[in-house]
Amino acid sequence: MSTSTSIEPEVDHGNSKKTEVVNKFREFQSDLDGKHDKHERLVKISRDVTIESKRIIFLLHRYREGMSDTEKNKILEEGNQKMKLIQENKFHLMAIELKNEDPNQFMRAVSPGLQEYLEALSFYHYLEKGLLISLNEVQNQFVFNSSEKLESATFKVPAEEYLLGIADLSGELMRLAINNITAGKFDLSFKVCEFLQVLLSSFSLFGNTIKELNRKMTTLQQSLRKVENACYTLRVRGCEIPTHILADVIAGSGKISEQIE
Amino acid sequence: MSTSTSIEPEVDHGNSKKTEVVNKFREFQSDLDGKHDKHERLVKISRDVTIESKRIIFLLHRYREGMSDTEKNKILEEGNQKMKLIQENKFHLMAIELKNEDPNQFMRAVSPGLQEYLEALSFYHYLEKGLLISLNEVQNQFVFNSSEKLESATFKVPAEEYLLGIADLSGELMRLAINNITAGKFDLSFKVCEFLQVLLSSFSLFGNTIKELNRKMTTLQQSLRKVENACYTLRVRGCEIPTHILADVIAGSGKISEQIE
Amino acid sequence: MTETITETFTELHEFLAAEQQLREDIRFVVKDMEQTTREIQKVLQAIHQPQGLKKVPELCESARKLFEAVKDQTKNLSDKIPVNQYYKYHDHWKFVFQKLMFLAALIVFLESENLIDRSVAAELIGAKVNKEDGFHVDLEDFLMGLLQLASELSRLSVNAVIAGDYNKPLLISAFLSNLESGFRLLNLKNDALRKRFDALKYDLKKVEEVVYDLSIRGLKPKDTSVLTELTN
Amino acid sequence: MTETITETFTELHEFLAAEQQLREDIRFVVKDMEQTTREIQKVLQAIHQPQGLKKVPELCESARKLFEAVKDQTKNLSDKIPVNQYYKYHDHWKFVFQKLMFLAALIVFLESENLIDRSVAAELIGAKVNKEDGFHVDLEDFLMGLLQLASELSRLSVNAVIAGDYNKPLLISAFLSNLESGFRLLNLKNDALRKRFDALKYDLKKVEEVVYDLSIRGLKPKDTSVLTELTN
Amino acid sequence: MTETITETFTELHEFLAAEQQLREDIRFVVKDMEQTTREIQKVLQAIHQPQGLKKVPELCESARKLFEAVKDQTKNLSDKIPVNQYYKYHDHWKFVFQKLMFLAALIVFLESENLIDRSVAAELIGAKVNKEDGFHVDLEDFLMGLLQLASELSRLSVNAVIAGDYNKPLLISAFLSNLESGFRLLNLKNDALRKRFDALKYDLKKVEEVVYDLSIRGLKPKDTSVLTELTN
Amino acid sequence: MTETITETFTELHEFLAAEQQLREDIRFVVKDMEQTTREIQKVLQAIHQPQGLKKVPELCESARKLFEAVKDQTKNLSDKIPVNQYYKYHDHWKFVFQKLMFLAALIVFLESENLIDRSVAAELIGAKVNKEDGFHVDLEDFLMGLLQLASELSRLSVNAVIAGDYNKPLLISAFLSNLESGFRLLNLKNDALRKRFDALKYDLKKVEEVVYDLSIRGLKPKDTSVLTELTN
Amino acid sequence: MTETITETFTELHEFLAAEQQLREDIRFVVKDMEQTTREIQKVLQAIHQPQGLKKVPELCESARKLFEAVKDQTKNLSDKIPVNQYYKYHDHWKFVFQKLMFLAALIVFLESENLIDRSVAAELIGAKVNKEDGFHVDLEDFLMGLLQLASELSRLSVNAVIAGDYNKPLLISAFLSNLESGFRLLNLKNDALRKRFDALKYDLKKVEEVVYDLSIRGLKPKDTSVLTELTN
Amino acid sequence: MTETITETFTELHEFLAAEQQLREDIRFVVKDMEQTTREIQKVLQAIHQPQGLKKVPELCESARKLFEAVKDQTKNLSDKIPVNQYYKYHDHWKFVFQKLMFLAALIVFLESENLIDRSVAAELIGAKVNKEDGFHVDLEDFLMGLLQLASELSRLSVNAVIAGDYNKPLLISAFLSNLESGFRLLNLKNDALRKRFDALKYDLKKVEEVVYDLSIRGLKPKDTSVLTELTN
Ligand SMILES: [Mn+2]
Ligand SMILES: [Mn+2]
Repeated sequence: MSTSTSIEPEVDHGNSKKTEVVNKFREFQSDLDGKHDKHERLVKISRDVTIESKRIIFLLHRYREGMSDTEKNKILEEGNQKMKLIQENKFHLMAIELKNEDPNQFMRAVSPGLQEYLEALSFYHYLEKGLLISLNEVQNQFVFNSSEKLESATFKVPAEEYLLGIADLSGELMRLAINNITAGKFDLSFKVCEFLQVLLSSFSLFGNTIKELNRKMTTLQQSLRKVENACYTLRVRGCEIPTHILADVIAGSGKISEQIE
Repeated sequence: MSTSTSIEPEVDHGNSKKTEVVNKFREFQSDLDGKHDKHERLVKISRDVTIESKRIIFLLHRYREGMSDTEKNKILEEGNQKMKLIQENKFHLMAIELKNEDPNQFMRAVSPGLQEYLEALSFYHYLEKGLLISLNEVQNQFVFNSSEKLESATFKVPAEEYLLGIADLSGELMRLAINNITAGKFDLSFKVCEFLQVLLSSFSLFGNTIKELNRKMTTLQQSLRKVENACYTLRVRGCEIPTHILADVIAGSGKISEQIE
Repeated sequence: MTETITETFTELHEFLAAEQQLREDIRFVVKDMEQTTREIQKVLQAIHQPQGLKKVPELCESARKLFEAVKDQTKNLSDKIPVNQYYKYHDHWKFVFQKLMFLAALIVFLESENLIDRSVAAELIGAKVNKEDGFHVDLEDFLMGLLQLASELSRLSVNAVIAGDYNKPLLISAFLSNLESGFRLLNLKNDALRKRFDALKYDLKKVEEVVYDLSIRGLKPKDTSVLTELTN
Repeated sequence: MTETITETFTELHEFLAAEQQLREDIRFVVKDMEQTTREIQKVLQAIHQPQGLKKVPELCESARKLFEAVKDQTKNLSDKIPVNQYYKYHDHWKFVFQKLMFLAALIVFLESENLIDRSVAAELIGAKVNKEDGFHVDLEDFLMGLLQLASELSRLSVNAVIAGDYNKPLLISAFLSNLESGFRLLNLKNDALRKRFDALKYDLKKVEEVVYDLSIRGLKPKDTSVLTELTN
Repeated sequence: MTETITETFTELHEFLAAEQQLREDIRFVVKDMEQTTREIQKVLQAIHQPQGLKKVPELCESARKLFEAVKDQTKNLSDKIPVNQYYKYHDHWKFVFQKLMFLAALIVFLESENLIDRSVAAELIGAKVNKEDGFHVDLEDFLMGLLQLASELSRLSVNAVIAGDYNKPLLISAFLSNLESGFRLLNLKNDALRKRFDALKYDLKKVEEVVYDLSIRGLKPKDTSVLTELTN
Repeated sequence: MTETITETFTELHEFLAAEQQLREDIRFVVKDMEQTTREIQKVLQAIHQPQGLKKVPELCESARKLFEAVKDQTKNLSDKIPVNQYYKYHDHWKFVFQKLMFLAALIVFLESENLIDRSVAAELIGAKVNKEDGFHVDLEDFLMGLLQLASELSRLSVNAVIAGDYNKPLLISAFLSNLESGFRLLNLKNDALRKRFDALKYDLKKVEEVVYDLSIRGLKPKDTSVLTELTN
Repeated sequence: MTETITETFTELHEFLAAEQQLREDIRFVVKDMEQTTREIQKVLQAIHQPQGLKKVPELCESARKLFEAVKDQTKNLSDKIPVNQYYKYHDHWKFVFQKLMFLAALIVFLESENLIDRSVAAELIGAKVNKEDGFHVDLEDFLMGLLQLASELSRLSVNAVIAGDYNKPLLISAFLSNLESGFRLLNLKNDALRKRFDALKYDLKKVEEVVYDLSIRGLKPKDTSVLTELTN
Repeated sequence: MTETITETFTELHEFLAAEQQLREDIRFVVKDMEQTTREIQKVLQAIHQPQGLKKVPELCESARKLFEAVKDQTKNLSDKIPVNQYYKYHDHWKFVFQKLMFLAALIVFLESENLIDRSVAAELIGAKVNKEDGFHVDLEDFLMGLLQLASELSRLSVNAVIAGDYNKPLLISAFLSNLESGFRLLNLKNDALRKRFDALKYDLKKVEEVVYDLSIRGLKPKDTSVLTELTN
């Protein structure tokens, strides 16, 4: 949006009060516009990051318990490639935009994409190692060396953003568990269940330090409840027959007669 | 409302867990009921006080600028009588109910009536002396000596309640000003206007100390604006003709011809 | 005129400023208390984890140690409150006290499967039962704690099954059923309590469904004589 | 697994706790600032009173003295804020800064009938205009202060008439009309500003009605040449 | 079992369907009534125009003719409402009745400068005053109509002066002053009424200002004996 | 003029005051009714306990005794309501009537597995079915009671299985299925009813899942002839 | 001047009145459509009853007959909508069209176990697929219908087991799994659709549990070749 | 089966994506339009300034030039909207069209003191009056523009008096009175319009008060023959 349209005829009129006021405001205008333009550019980058990150998450959801290592690595590799592209093409730019700025001033623009990316990154990390990625490990990804076109820059990931991204991870893990159950894969959901339980109780140490976190905690709790309920169902159902037979059942042999009950 | 209806048969059953639990709750019940009953009694007294205080305010609104002293005193005397009755018949009882209690526990019951009374009392005081009644002057009214039926007691008026009552006063003063203008009496409104201006700027020293006060401040502001606008109108109109002629006009001589404009 | 008003208000202003300062101080202590409470909660959250129910004694012990810290905080707090002004500032510690009552009741349930005594709960945080005796726990806050316990136990019945403990849900079901009977005796005027009591009904229903799932699969422990006794 | 997570979170917890402490400290200084601001406001409120406009010089002087205290408070505040974190904590002093900008602009208008310079306003509270130069005043907060000024002057135009000053409303009308033209130049993205700008339109309308009342009664000062100049 | 339940519900279905049909029918009649009401209002609006007050008799006559149509519509409506169910459907005609009460009261004021009798108003639209006697006008709706009249008359006092009629404002002022005293007697619990009553005070103030304007210019008719009588 | 207006308003004042007193009186009686209703509910809650279904006859008897008290209260209430004004004050007793309808329907279902007759339900609380015959139960309140019954029976189907009664869920499933077909016939315009009807679908689904659990485990009683009959 | 303005507005009045009449007419037709839709739904509800699945052909036939009536209603409706104004009035028939899409898809699934074609669905109610070809079904309404189908089939899988049909759940499971994959392809911006899509996942999970129950009991039909094909 | 379903959904996906792109494009054009609209408004605001009414011809000319730019933007917009889908995306340009209608009507009033023709207004922005003829202006948006005009003229009547033009208020009064009569003819169902119409009543009242002020002071131009004609 161009904002330079309002060139005023009043300037010429001489030194009346009105001209004085208008001149002051003309100055304000350029200040405001500069800020807004940077904000808009960051919003655009952030939006792109969001879309790409969502795609990565979507991709990672293809994982199923019991896949061959080759299959699993293929998925992880694909995710990794995409994350690298985001780093190079988006976050590097973002870091340059924020050089010499108070990054907090633009956090509202940056935040949505950043959090979504952290969600994707931690999801990837969980699938790869079954662990929670640490803030340090995250931070390592945000140091950019100079390249042909771009100068070097560093973007410091705020702890709050890291926590908010991790809070969103719970939703994806819940979905992962449910999808695997739906596909007849049960063990993963028990692991996810415990992971989320530990995560929730770790989060519970923070009080109302971060406003946004409160809302997300409710979501985390709900996600955990869903996984707990799913695990419960599996356990209750699973208990109807001895586990070694259950394994057969799940393996698809399906040769159990009614008398077992 | 009697709450003693639920006499339980389970008591006899012996020492099962259920009986234990029920017995504990029976104890709770009597605690809760005791508190609720006192609360209800106080609500009733408070409601009576509210009604009576509203009547006093209504009565005091009969005052018109320029009344003879006899007329004015008649109104004030009638208000004073009614306030005495409230003191003797209501607040004394209230003070006894709250002896040995934390009065704050029942403030929600007491508050509406108390504030309305303080509003009436301060309105009366303004009409009598043109001044704001102080908390000390108020407090003096709430020390009760023992009477035939009632023991002595003191009720300490909390500063917050005093302020909230005073805040309501502004609404009545606004009405007083408007009513007088409507009746062709103009001077009072200028006095009220200044009184409210000082009152508002005095209140402005408190920040958000008292939650309820915020809402009332908005009302006070609005009342003041109404009085200011009324005074403005009087002034603008009054300026159309020289004041000595205006005096004639208002005195009813009405012999001004059109050429004055 | 201006002067009288200004005088009156200056005096009041000092008074209120002092009060404001007191509120700040209270908030400060309560914040500490909230932090300890969160830590206790974190400890006890572990009962929901796969190995949690087996570690109940250790968990309760850790929690009880943290309650010692709470006692000091309660002392701090009560020192600040002027006589007869408990209810003026009650809102500040109301919610943390409810949470503490809940946690105390949870410990007692986990240790003994009994409903906690009001006096035991008060003692655990270093407060009194009756206001006459000093800084006390408001009865409605204690009751709110019990209702929070119901939700926690409802969730526990699910996680107990996951952990393979089929007995716990039956105990919980009986416990909640008794609790519900107890609450029904009360003529609740407090809106928050009444709403929370509605939630208790759902908590109970949830546990009943767990017991149902177990019984329809023959997983319900045979010897239910204990339970019949529990609910009669 | 549990351990890694717990470790990570303990570290973060400490980090956030420190931040939380900083916020507490900021709140503390800001509270002081708010109190001084309320006092300045109380002083300047007097312009609306019957004798107020005659005491403008004294009132402005008293107000300016109080601004000295604000300078110290700004210093205190700026000492606490780490480099490049102004906007992380901006919300804490945003509103009090807006109010101070308004009061500064009011003083300048009362003294000289001019629009305050951004640099003059910043200096009055001991801050900078540009973030590069140190602890500064956000431009949008300065603008918000100007919009608050519009409401105050609109009310003043009424009270000036009550006090018999028929010139003030004309000056205010011209001033607000210029201010409105100024604001129309801006492409406001900030929602709060945009809303407040709508209020400016009403403030202006109100003053126009006051001028109308004066002119229809022949009370408008004859020599309006000054004014014509003012608005052109 | 199925059959009995089905039977029961078939019966209930018919019952509910009839009720819904009734609501449709009511809405239909009320719509007609609203149309006529708008037409009456349009006719009476003319009193505000320069030549309006001179045509009062004709305007009132036209309006009264339209009220004849309202009577039929009320008849239609009341025929539809079963005994005992006035208040079940009251919301449908509440607002149009209020407007009609206002218009009836306006006609009576224009013709005779008196407050309309409740019975006269009811009769004009073909309804009763008391529920016992048949389809009636709810008291609060009648009162709301009177409050709407106050606003209309306040506007009329302004337009009367424009049209050169300096007597009307005095009549209106006395009338509204009496009306206000009347309303003061009522202990209004109904929120809508109470709010509208506040507006009455401002309507009255406006008229008083008009009278004041007339009197300072010596435009107030000399012979005020009529008025003195009116307000005593 | 003044006098007539004052007279008119004095009369109106008395009228309005009487109405407000009436509302107070109604509120008082309804409060009693609510207390009795809570007691009936407490008695019938026992059906969910392990031994509850075996004690149905005693429980129903106790509940029926309490309904005698309700009859007196209904009498009290109806004595207060003027002819033609049932719906003016309906909101006051609406919710307690709905709850009573539910409890009456629950008793009849427990005793006979049948849907309660509207006339039987009305009689139990001492009211009429049709407005024409006197103080009646509004049809929509009766329907709301039935929908509350559905939720209660859904919960009962779970507890019946726990108590080892595998027949009850089938009966309940058939009953709710019929109830749902019945409600489908109605074209519900009432928002509250429509929402509650959505809940019925979930209640039914829950019971179907219980029956499913029984049938997949061969626990469904073989002789389903009764049921086939029930649902055809 | 008056005359021209009046003329202009008289014209506008007619225009708006016609539009309102049109809305009334639309509402009228849509009401009919809703009634027929309820009847179709009632017919198809029978599939959940013990003997229901055996009567699928008859039920579908009855339902299809009722769809003939819908066609007429759609014709009626589309005749009323002026060219270019489908979306001006879309809200009126949106919900009933969604329900009809659901019912059409249910019939096709019951008859052929296939996902209905958008064109077939549109044809069943006498509408077009594309806006270009005439009165059409909005794509989002079609999708909403499919999501409603998922819930219905989830419930059907439970009742099929009760009725002894162990094949149906497998078919439903494969069908819903494919449907879910399909929806995943869409980037849903519409809030209502997205919410409903979340529900689909749970519907699918429920069906999977039924299939799981069957398989552990060896009740899953041996010849799963059909299914393998279905999901590939 | 899977493949067909996937195919179907891939197609649907593209369809939905295209729709979202279209919305983005529309938003983009509308943003431009809003910018031009703000500029027109800025130009016309000058009429309220002391010398404003004398510069009407120049101001209108400048404004009309900017309308040329609007025409291009309308063209851009209309090119994007597929046949039949005006109302699917109407919300995007609704508000800016209302504002443009207001500005067009203001120009026409200033130039000729007449109500703008709907066709003239549509033409000014390069749109059609009737849907049948292409991209049009919705009637309700045109009406909303007229109501915004009323507020602007009400303010103008005040500023005209300040500028010494005593004729303008009379013209405006007659114009608004006619406008009000016109609107009374309409049976407004649209909530936003109805609310805004209430504001018109206040705008008119305000202007009447200005005329009142003029007439009571003998400032009303003697030769009112023009006006009598205008309002008859
Ligand atoms: Mn996510
Ligand atoms: Mn009051």
